[in-house]
Amino acid sequence: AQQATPAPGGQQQGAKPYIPVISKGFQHQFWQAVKQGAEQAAKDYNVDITFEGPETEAQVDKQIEMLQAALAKNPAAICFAALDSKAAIPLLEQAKAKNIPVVGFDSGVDSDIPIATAATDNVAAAAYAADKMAELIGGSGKVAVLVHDQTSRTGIDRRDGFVNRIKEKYPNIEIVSVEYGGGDHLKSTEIAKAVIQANPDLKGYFGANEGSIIGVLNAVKELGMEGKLVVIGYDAGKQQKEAVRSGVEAGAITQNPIGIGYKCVEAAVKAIRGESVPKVIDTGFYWYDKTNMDDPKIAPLLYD
Amino acid sequence: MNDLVLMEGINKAFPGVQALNQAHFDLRAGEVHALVGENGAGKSTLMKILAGVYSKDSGRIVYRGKEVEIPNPRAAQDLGISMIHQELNLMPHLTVAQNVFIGREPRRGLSFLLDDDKINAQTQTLFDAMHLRLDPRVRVADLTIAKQQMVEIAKALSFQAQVLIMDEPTAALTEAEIEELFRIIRQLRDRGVGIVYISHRLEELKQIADRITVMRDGRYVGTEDARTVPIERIISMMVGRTIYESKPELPERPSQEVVLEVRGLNRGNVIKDVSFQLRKGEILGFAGLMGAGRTEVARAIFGADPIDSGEIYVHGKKVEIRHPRDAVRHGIGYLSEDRKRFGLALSMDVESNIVLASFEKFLRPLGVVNTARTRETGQHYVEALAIKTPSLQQRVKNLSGGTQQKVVVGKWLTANTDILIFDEPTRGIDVGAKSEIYHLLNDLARQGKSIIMISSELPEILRMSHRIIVMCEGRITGELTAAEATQERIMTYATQRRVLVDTGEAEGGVSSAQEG
Amino acid sequence: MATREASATTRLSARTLFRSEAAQKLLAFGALIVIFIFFSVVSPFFLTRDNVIGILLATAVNGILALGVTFVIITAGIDLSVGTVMTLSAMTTAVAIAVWGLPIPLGILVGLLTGGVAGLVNGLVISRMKIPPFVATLGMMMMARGLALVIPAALFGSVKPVYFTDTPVFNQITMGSVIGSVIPALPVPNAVLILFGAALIASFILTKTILGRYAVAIGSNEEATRLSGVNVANWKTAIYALCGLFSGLAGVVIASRLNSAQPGLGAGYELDAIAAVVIGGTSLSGGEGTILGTLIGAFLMSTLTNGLRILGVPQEWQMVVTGAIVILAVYLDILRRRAR
Amino acid sequence: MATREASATTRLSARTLFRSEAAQKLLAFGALIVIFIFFSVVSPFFLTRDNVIGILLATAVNGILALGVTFVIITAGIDLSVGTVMTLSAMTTAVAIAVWGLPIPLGILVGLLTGGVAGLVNGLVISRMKIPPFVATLGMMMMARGLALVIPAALFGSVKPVYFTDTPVFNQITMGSVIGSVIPALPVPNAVLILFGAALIASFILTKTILGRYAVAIGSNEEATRLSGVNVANWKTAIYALCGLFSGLAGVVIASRLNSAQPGLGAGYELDAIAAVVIGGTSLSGGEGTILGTLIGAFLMSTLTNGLRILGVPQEWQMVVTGAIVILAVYLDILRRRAR
Ligand SMILES: Nc1ncnc2c1ncn2[C@@H]1O[C@H](COP(=O)(O)OP(=O)(O)OP(=O)(O)O)[C@@H](O)[C@H]1O
Ligand SMILES: Nc1ncnc2c1ncn2[C@@H]1O[C@H](COP(=O)(O)OP(=O)(O)OP(=O)(O)O)[C@@H](O)[C@H]1O
Ligand SMILES: [Mg+2]
Ligand SMILES: [Mg+2]
Repeated sequence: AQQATPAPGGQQQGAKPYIPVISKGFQHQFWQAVKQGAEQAAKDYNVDITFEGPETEAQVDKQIEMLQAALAKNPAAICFAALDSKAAIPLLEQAKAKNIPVVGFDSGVDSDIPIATAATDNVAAAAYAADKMAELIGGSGKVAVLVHDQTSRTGIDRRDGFVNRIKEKYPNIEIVSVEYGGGDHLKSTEIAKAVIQANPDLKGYFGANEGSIIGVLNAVKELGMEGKLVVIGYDAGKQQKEAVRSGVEAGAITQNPIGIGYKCVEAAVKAIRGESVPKVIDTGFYWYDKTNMDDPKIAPLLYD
Repeated sequence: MNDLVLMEGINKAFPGVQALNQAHFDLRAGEVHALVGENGAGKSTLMKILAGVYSKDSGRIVYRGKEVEIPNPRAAQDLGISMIHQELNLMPHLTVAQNVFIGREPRRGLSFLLDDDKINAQTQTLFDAMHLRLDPRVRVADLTIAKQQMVEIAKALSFQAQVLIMDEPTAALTEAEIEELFRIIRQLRDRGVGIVYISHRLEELKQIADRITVMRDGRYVGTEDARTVPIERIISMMVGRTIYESKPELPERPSQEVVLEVRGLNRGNVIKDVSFQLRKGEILGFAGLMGAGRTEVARAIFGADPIDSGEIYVHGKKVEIRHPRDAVRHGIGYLSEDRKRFGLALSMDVESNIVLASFEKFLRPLGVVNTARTRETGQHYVEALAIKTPSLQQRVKNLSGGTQQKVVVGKWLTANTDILIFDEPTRGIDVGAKSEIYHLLNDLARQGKSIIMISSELPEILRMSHRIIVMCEGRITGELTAAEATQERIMTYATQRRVLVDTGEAEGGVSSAQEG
Repeated sequence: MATREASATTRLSARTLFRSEAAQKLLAFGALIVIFIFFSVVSPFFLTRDNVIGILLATAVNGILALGVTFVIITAGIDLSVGTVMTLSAMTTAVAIAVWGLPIPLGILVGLLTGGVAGLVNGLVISRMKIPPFVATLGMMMMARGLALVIPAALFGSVKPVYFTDTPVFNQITMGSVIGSVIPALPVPNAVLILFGAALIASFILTKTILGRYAVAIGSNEEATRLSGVNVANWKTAIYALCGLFSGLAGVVIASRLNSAQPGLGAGYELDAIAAVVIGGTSLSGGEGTILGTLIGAFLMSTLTNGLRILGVPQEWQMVVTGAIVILAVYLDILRRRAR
Repeated sequence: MATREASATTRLSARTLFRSEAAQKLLAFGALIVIFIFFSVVSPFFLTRDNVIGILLATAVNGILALGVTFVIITAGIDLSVGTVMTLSAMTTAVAIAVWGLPIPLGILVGLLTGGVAGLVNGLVISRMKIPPFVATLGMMMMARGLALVIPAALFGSVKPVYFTDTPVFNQITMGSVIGSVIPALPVPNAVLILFGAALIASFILTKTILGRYAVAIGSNEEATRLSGVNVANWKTAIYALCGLFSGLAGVVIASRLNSAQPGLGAGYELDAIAAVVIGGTSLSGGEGTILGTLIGAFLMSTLTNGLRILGVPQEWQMVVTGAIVILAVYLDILRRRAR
C-alpha cells in the first residue's frame, strides 16, 4: 500500500469509464439476469463493463484471480459479489489504496471498503420460504431441502435461512433431508427422486435455486406426485414459472437480479462521479405464486 | 561335486501350459554350462526362476549347499546370481552408465544423492576391460540393438556375480563381438564363476561350453560333455528324434520377371542410395552386420518409415508407398524382426492375428465380420503351417517364439501378398522350427512368391538364397549369386563398419585395463 | 507394457481352472447383486418398483456415455470430452428443434451429428496431429463446454437454457413408456430402452464388426496393427467419432429428459463414465473389454448413489464411500482375473 | 510402447543435427514468449508490473500441483487426486491452526503430511493392489473431496470454510513480500518464491537423487527396472507420496492465500495441473520430463487465462480458446521434438 495513488480510473481522457463486474458465476440464469441489468445500466450511463464469474460458486480462488486481473486494468470502479468476502479483503484493500471504488452486490462483503452494496437478504428470503412452507403443509410433517451448493454463500444462507426458521418456529415440522445437487438439473432430479422414494410421507420440498427446484419438479413429475407435495422454489426461469402457473409448484422466492445488476453499476457510476450513494441498496425479495406472478410489480423480476 | 547351484524337481505352470515338469539343472563353479532345447522347452522359464523373476510352483533350489528361496530379482542379486535376459531389458531414456548401475547407484553424501561422475567412470572402466567402444553418457535409446546388447552384457558382468546366466546373448552380435564375449566368458570361468549359456546357435557351443544340458517340453532330458558329444546327438535329444540337416537344397532358378525394383532409396544417413531388383520366385538374401540398414530398407519399402527420396516399382509400375497399407495393397508383406513389438496383437487370439491384415476380405454388409470364414481360414493355416496351438482361440502371447513366427507367416499368406520380406525369420528359433521355416520359404518361392530374406546368420543366407545382397552402413556394398557366394566374400563386403569391441589387432585405442 | 505382460504371466497359471466366460460375467455381476441385496435389507424403500425403475432411468445418460468410452478405452485411449460434448449436442438439438423449428427426428440427427463431429475432431487431432488422447480430449472438453455456452449467448444475447416448449412429444421420447402402455404395471421409461438398445448396438459393433476388431487390435498392439496394413489413423478416427455419436445420443436423451438444454451441465460426467467402464472390467491399457461389463459398471454406480441417498447417508460421506467402492470394485475385478 | 519406440527409432537420425538441450528449452519458452508479446501488444494493461506479478501469483497453486504431478507422469502414471487432496490439506492445516490452535509451523506440517499420507495411500493402492493409477487416484479424488467436507461437518455441524482470523501472520506467509521489503519497487508476494523454491527442490530431486532416477527408469521401462533388482513397488509408492506432499504444500499455500480453507474447492484442478505438465513437454507415456518445462507450462496457462481476461474476451470464448491452445501448445512441442 505504499505506492503512489493514481487518479481514480487512471485512463486516457475521453474514454468511457471502465467497470469490471465480478460475479459469483456466469453460467446460471440468475447471474445472466444480473448481467443483463448491469449491461442495461452500462448503456444508460455510458460506461464500459465486463462481466465474469467462476464456473462454480466453490471456486473462491478463481474469483480472486479475476479480481486481481480486473485491478490490473486500473478500472474506474469495481462491482464485486464476493464468494468469500474475507478471502478477498487484501485485494479490496489494494483497490482502496488505488482509490478505486468498490460496490458490492448480491451478498455483503464483511468490510467497510465497499462504498455500497446492492443485495438481497438471502437468509430472510429463505426464512420467508420456510414460513410459506409451514403455512401450506399445515404446520406439521416432513419436508426436504435441496440446495445447489454446500459451500457457497448463497447456498449456505438459503439453507440456513430455511432450516433455522423451521427449527425455531415450527417444532412439528421435521426436515428429513438436506442435499446438494450442484445446480446440475440431472443430478438434482436424481437426488430429489431418491429422497421422495425414501420418505413416502414427505409433505413439502424446498429447492434453493433454479437448478435445484427444477430437479425437484422433474422428480415430482417422474414419480407422478404432482399436487401431492408442496413444492417451493427460488429464483425464476421458464420451467419454474410454468410449474407455478400450473400449480405444481406452490410458489417461489424471487430476487431482483436485473435490479441487482443495474443498481450496482449505477452505484459505481455515481461513486466515480463523486455523487453520494447509500451504503445499503436493498434490492428486495418477493414471494410469487400463480395469483401474483403477472402483477406488473412482480412480472419484470421473473426472468425466463 | 562342487555344485554351485542345484535345481531339482522344479514345476511351473502357465495357463494351459506346464512350462516346467520336474525340471533339473545343476551348475558347477568354473564351468560354462549350456542349456539347449527347442522353443518353448522351458529354458528361459527355468532360469527366470533361478533369477527370481518367476516363482516356482514346487521343487527346490540349492545354492552353495544351502536350500534357498529366491522371491525377487533383488534376492537373486544378493546371492550373486545375475541374468542377461533374452529380451533386452534396458531403460531407453537413461544413459548407458545409468542403465548399468540401475539399482546400485553409488551414493554421495546423504545416502540418496546420485554420483553420475562416478558411475560414468566405473562404466568406462568396465567397457575398457571388455575392449568395448561406447560412451557411457549417451542415452540407450540412441544405440543400435547390438550396442544395447553389449550394454546388457556389461551390466550383468558388473555385478561380479558368482552365477551368470546368459539367455541368447549373441543373437545380435558380430563374429568379432562374439569372440570378445567368449574371451570374457572364459576369463570369468577361470575365475570360478558358473555360467549358464542358452543359445540356439549350436555351433557356438563347441567353442564355449563345458557341459550341455538338453531340455524338452519342460523336462530334463540329459547332460553331456560338450567336447565329446556330437552335435547330431544334441539335436536328436532336443527334438526327441533324429533329424539330419538336409543338404542345402538350392531352389530352382527363378524366372527373370522383375516383380520389385527399388531405385535410389535414401533416408537420412541410414539408407544411402539403395537400388536392387527382386525377381519372381526368387529368394533374395540380405546379408550384413547388425545395423547395416537392412531393416531400415525393408521398413522403407514397406512404408513403415518415411523416405527422403527413391522410387519403387512393383511389376514394372511405379508405385507410391507412404503407409504399410499401400504396400499391402501392392502385395508386399513384411515380417518384422521383432515379432512381439511389431508383428502380433499379443492379447488377441490366433485366428484374429491370422486375419489381421485381411479383415476387409471377410466382410459382410455393414462391416460385419464373417466369422465362419475367418475361422475356416485360421484353421486352414494352422494346419498348413503346422502351427502348434491348442485352439484358434488361444491368445498368441501364450505361444512359443517359433509358433508365433508361423502365425505371422499365416497372416501374410492370408493377405495374399506375393512379395514377402522376412526380417530375421529364424531369430531365436530352435533348429526344428528353423528347418520348418526353411521349407516354408522354399515352398513359397516355388509357388511363385518373391522373397527378401534378411538374416544375420551367414549359413542360413548361403543355404537359402538365389542371390545375396550385402549391406554395410546403409549402402549396398556387394551382390553375389548363390554360386559365387561364400562366407568370406560376404564378410569382406559386410565388414566396413567399425566393430564395437577393440579386436586384438585394432591399434591403440584402449589398453586392456583388466586386472583380475 | 512390460508390467502388463508380466502380471499377465503371473496370473495365467490358474486361468485354466476357471475358463468359462459366463462364470466370469456372473462374478462381475456379483458385486452389483451384493450391493443390491445390501440396500434391500437395510432400507425398505430401496427395492420398490418405482425405485428400481428410477435406478434404471438414472443409469441412462451415464450408461450411454460409458458405452462410447468403452470403445475408446479398448484402443488404449481415453475421452475426457464426453460430458461436455453431450451438453453441446443437447444444445444443438434444442436449437434445431426449438429455435429453428426443425422436425424432431431431424433435430435428433443434428444432436447425434454434433457429437459425431466433435468425436471426429478428437479422432483427427489424435491420429493426424499425434496428440495424446488425454490432451486432445481435454482440449475438446474445454472447447465443447465453451461452445455450449457460446451458442445461446450468440442466439439470445445471454447464456440460458433452451426449452422444448412447443414440442411436448420430445420429452416423451425418453419419459414416455412404450412398455408401460403394454404392461401398465411396468412403466419403464423409454430412456431405459434407449440405453439397452444402444448397448445392443454397441455390443454388436464391438464383437461382430470390423470396427470392433480393429479397436481391440489397436489396443492390443497399435504398431503391429499398422504394420499389418491397417489404416490405423482412420480407424482410430472412426472410433472416436463413434464415441462422439454416443455422446450425441446422451445429449439427446438428457435434453429430452430435462425437456430443455442446460448449457452449464456436463463437467465431471466424463470421470463417471470412465469409472463405469473400468469397473466393468475394461482395461485402461487397452486390448480388452466388454459392453456387458460397462453396463454392469454403470448400474453399479447408479445403484450405489441411489442406495446411499435412500439410506440418507450424508452427502460428504457418500463421496467417500463412492471413491472407496470404485477402487474396491476394480480390485475385485483384478482378483477375479488373477483367479481365472 | 511399440509406437513410442518405433518413432524413437525413426526420429533418431535427425536428432544429432539438433542436439542442444538449451535450444530446445528456448523453443518451449518460445510459445510462452509469443503469447506474452501478443497480449502486451493488444492490451496496455497486460505488461504492467502489477499484472505480471498477478500472473506469477496466479501460477503458484497450479504450479505447485503440477510439480508433483510431473514425477508421477514421468513414471507413466497419473494423479487425478491432487486438486481435492490440496483442499483436504488446506482443511487440516486450518483445523490445526485455527481450531486446535497449534503453532503455524506445526499446522503447516499437518497440511504437508495430510497430502503425503493421501499420496502414500495412492501409491500403496497402485503398487500393492495393482490398481491402475487412473482408477486409484480417481477414487482418492472422490474420497478426499468428501473428507474435506466431512471435517468441518464433524467439527461445526455444518460444512463451512475455516478462517485464520486469529493468526494474521499466516496470510503473510504467501501474501507478504520478502522481496518487496528489500526492493520496494518489486512487491513480489512470497507465494511466488515458494513456487520457485518448490521447483528448485523438485528439480533437484528429479535430476540429482535416486528417487528421480528411479522415476525415469520406471517410466522408461518398468519391467526392466524391476528385473534390475529395484523395488519398483516401494519407489512408486514414494513417488506418489512425494506428489501428495506437493499437493499438501499447495493446500497450505491456497489456505494462506485465501486466509481460509474452502472445503468445496479443488474439483477440476487436477486437469489444469496435468495440462501444465504436458504442455511443458513431459510425455504421458513416461520416461521423460523436466521441472523447467512444467513451470513454463503452468505459466503459459495462467498467462493465457489472465491475458484473455484482460482483453475482456467473453468467458465462454475464453474456454474455447484455452482448449484450442492446450492442444496447440502440445502440438508445437511434438513438432519441436520431431524436428530435433
Ligand atoms: N509369461 C508366460 N505366460 C504364459 N506362458 C508362458 C510364459 N512364458 C513362457 N510360457 C510358456 O512356457 C513354455 C516355456 O517357455 P520358455 O520361454 O521358457 O521357453 P524357452 O525354452 O526359453 O524357448 P525359446 O527358445 O523360444 O526362448 C512355453 O510353452 C511358453 O509358451
Ligand atoms: N533401435 C534402434 N535405435 C536406434 N538406432 C537404431 C536402432 N535400430 C537401428 N538403428 C540405426 O539404424 C541403422 C540401420 O539399422 P537396421 O536395424 O536397419 O540394421 P539391420 O541391418 O537391419 O540390422 P539388424 O540386424 O539390427 O536388423 C543403424 O545405423 C542403427 O544406428
Ligand atoms: Mg527363451
Ligand atoms: Mg534388422
